[in-house]
Amino acid sequence: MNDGLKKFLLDFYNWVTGNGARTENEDAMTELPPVLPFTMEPDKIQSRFHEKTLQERRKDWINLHGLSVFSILYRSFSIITCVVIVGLLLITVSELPPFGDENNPANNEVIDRYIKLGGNETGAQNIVAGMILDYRAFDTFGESAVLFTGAVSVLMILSAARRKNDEPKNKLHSGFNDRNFLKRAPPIHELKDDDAILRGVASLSIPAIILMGCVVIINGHLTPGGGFSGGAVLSTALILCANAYGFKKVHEFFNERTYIFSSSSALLIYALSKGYSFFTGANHIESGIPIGTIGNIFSAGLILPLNICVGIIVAGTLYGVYALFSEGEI
Amino acid sequence: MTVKTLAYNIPFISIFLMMIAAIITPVLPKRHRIPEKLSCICLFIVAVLSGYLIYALDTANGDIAFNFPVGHYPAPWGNELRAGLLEAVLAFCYSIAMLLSLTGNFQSTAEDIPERRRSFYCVLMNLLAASLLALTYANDIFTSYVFIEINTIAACSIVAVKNSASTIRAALRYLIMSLVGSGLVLISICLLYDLTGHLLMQPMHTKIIELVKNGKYIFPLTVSLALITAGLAIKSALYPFSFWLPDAHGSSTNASSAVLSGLVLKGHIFLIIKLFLRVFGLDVIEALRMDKVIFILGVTAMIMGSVHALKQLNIKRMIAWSSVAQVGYIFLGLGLNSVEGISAACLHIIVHACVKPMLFTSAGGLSAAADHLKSLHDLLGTFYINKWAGLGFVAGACSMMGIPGFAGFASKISLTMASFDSPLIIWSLAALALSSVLNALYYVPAMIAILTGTDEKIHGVHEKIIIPLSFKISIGMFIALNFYLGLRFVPLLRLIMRGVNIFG
Amino acid sequence: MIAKLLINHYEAVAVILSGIGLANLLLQRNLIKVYLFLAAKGWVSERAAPILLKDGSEWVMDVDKYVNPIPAGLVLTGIVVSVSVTAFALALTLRFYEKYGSLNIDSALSQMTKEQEILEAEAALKVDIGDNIS
Amino acid sequence: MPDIEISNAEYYLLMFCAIFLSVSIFFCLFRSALGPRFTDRVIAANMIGTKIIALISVLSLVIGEDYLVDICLIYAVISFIAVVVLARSVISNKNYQDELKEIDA
Repeated sequence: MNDGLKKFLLDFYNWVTGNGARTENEDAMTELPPVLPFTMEPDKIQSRFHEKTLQERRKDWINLHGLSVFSILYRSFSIITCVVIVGLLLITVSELPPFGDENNPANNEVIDRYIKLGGNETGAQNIVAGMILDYRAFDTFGESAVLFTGAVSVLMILSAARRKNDEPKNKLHSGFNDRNFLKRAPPIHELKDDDAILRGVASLSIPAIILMGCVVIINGHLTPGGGFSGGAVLSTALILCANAYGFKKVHEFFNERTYIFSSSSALLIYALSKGYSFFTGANHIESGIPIGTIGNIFSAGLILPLNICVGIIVAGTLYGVYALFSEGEI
Repeated sequence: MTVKTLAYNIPFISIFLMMIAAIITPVLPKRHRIPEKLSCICLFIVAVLSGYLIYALDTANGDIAFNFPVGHYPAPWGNELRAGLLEAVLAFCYSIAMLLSLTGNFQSTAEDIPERRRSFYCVLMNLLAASLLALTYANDIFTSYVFIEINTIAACSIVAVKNSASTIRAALRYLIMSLVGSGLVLISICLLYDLTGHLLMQPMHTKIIELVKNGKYIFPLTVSLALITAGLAIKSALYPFSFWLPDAHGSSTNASSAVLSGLVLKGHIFLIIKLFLRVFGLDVIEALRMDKVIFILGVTAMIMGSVHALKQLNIKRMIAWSSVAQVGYIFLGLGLNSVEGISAACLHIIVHACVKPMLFTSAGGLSAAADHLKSLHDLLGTFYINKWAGLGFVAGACSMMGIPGFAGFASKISLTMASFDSPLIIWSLAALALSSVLNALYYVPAMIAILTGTDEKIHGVHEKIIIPLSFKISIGMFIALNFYLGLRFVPLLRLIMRGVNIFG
Repeated sequence: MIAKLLINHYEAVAVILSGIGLANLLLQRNLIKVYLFLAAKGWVSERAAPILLKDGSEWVMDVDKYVNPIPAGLVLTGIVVSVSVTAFALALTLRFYEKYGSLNIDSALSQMTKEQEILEAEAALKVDIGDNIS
Repeated sequence: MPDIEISNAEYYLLMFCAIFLSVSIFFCLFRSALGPRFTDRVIAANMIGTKIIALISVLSLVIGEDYLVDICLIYAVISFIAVVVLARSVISNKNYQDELKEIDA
């Protein structure tokens, strides 16, 4: 059935049930619209004048009070659940091993090795970096994949949505779902006023921020920080740039294509290099990746390049999410 | 090393292959449906590899399972994967079912999802497959958590991909419920780490046994077990927590419904099994009385899921509620707390993972034949329009009812056999019987509805719809799998039992 | 018990905060507020494992000098996970708002029932017309 | 980092500063929650950021760890950008409302 016919039928139905567009001189209309034989069967009309059956009363009652009763029940139920869970957890916490005690079960041989041999085995001065990117690197790989999944989902849900021709055409009901209630504010880059103070501050601070981000990323294996934190700092530089100069400016060097390409290739490099390391490790093959001396920039084997890859992914993703939310596209 | 080198590396390779496929999909060209083909090829490779792994483990001397250290460091320090017969069988089944549900819904995916989104959709499907495989093989509780999160986000977004109001709402509800679930899982993982000082499963197990023997920290252990089970139960739609499921599975596109209902729920259930067998051990579970709770919830789910399904007129929602009932069967098997019970539960996981995607795929085919209407009233006589879909639906319905010769019979009979050794025999037999009757009560009318048609439908006075070859192949494979599982389930059950015995 | 709670006061506070987060998740009808508390919860529940990281710059490899690094790694993972989940949830909410014109699930629920009625009515109309024409 | 020895008196002074800052952060929080105008909220949020930076610096002196100063820098950047973004979005919304009014009028 084509769209025109569907619309006609819908209008027709609305007109019949009285929900359609009103005519201007409605009060003057005395004649009732004819009751069409196929929309209201005669016995159904008669049944309206009968006393309501129990089922009908139940339905009416639910229509009237259902939502409020449901919400009261739901509220009380969830309060009870939360109180019970918190109580249980409080009792649990009081029975846990005491905080900060040296004899806790958590202080065992695992931590011993991480701390005693971590420096020599991974070459990283920062034990946490050594742990997350070498000992337990598979978790961290999964974590980057979570970020990637989130970015892809947000991109899928938001970016393609504004295009009209994306809606499926052959669906019967798609016309109903397209109600666009939201009146969006215009995108920020369309602002007319041009903010001199902000631009001045931005032109001074963006290089500093980028430098800071790079330092945090590159020193990830030496000092606290690393790919995730440094990437977040880099993304703030991008966001500031977008706010001061408009999204169009950022678009010139960073758009959806570059974003997808850079994060995919960074993640691919990450996956391949880590995959090589996993593979050689599990099969007891010498991997041949030098560890270097602790404390140098070029040390700790794969941790430095992995941190750089993670930094690229995080910077792109966080900026991308911001741009998607404020602009609808990267 | 008793296994050959290739087999030894298979768990890692299969997870990694799906990951890399997901990573490179966004940069691939979108035309000619290259992303989807890539997914299918990768899934096929994973299936072949898993088949080889089953063969290698089956023919190796003795019952073996091996640990695969991910990285250079051995067990308590680095991450680990662990593969045995059970994991290999499940991985094989997941990849086959996912491959078939992707190929079977090739056309409906193209109709529902615009081209721009389809490449992202494939990324999410690949990530979903990778996370399922990782949940199957992971031997580390925190790795499992990370992959649960990947699974959650990917699952919610493949619900929302259709971009209609109802799917968005369903995805939101699904997201909120599964976030509650993963919050509980996370709290419980923190507690467990605090109590044992390990994140890997086997060292954790020894520590827990020690704690229980000494009578220390019993209450925190119980609470963390309860929380992690509750969290995973929410995610796997055990009955009282399953109200998000019909919306999410009923309104999304067919491929998503098939994968979500058939596989994603199973990933979390398998994690519960792993937790029970490997982390806590059956004795501890029995001592903490968790098995009874699981049993009662399972029985409730079996009955209430069917009762809800009886009320549905929308065919996809009906099948979705039937999933709730089938999840109940799995938890019933778990609640028997014996090797036989858990083997039967695993068999049911496999059976359901093969049958439910078939039901969703054929329901999609049938509703496409009825001009995309989904109410049973509109599906009258659609069997004669799309015979392949009709056959698939009939086979799936027969299987769900447990008619001998079909796949569902296999798991039902093995659940029955398993419950003979249990003290709960009367309850479990009664529940099985009642649930089978209820299943029949809603699947038979649906079958009758699609088989009774008006004359013009039977004699072909309707517009011909072209059934794509991929749909035929997929349904044919599904039906063949169905019969294979129904007729030759004994060797499979034996294989699973061997797997469960060496699982801990 | 109170004394024990005081010893573990970090965990106790974390648990109470996560309880508040959970309550808000279940109670709030306004989706945005739900997510705010959710993000807090994800972060706080990680804190249930004690951390106070000290990465000394000397090469002393002595257990006493450092605090357990594993929880730090877990927190990092937890933060990244909660960031991506929150972003995804917000994206869904945005679409939800575009479809329903409200952030409130309740009013969206009534909206939904109306919509369903329209759909059903339309379907019935279609069937009726089809019967009549044939 | 060369360990800075702090005397007892300095320690108490720093702790007093920390407590004072925390209390005043609470007041700012109230203002940012109650604030009738948007500018009140933004300024309060900005002040919270500034005070937290001061708090972290005090903490870094008390604990004797220099990496906390790096965190200060990053925090400063983030709070600055947060305020800029908030202000921008409000301005664009206001312009939009004005346009709507013009169209209506």
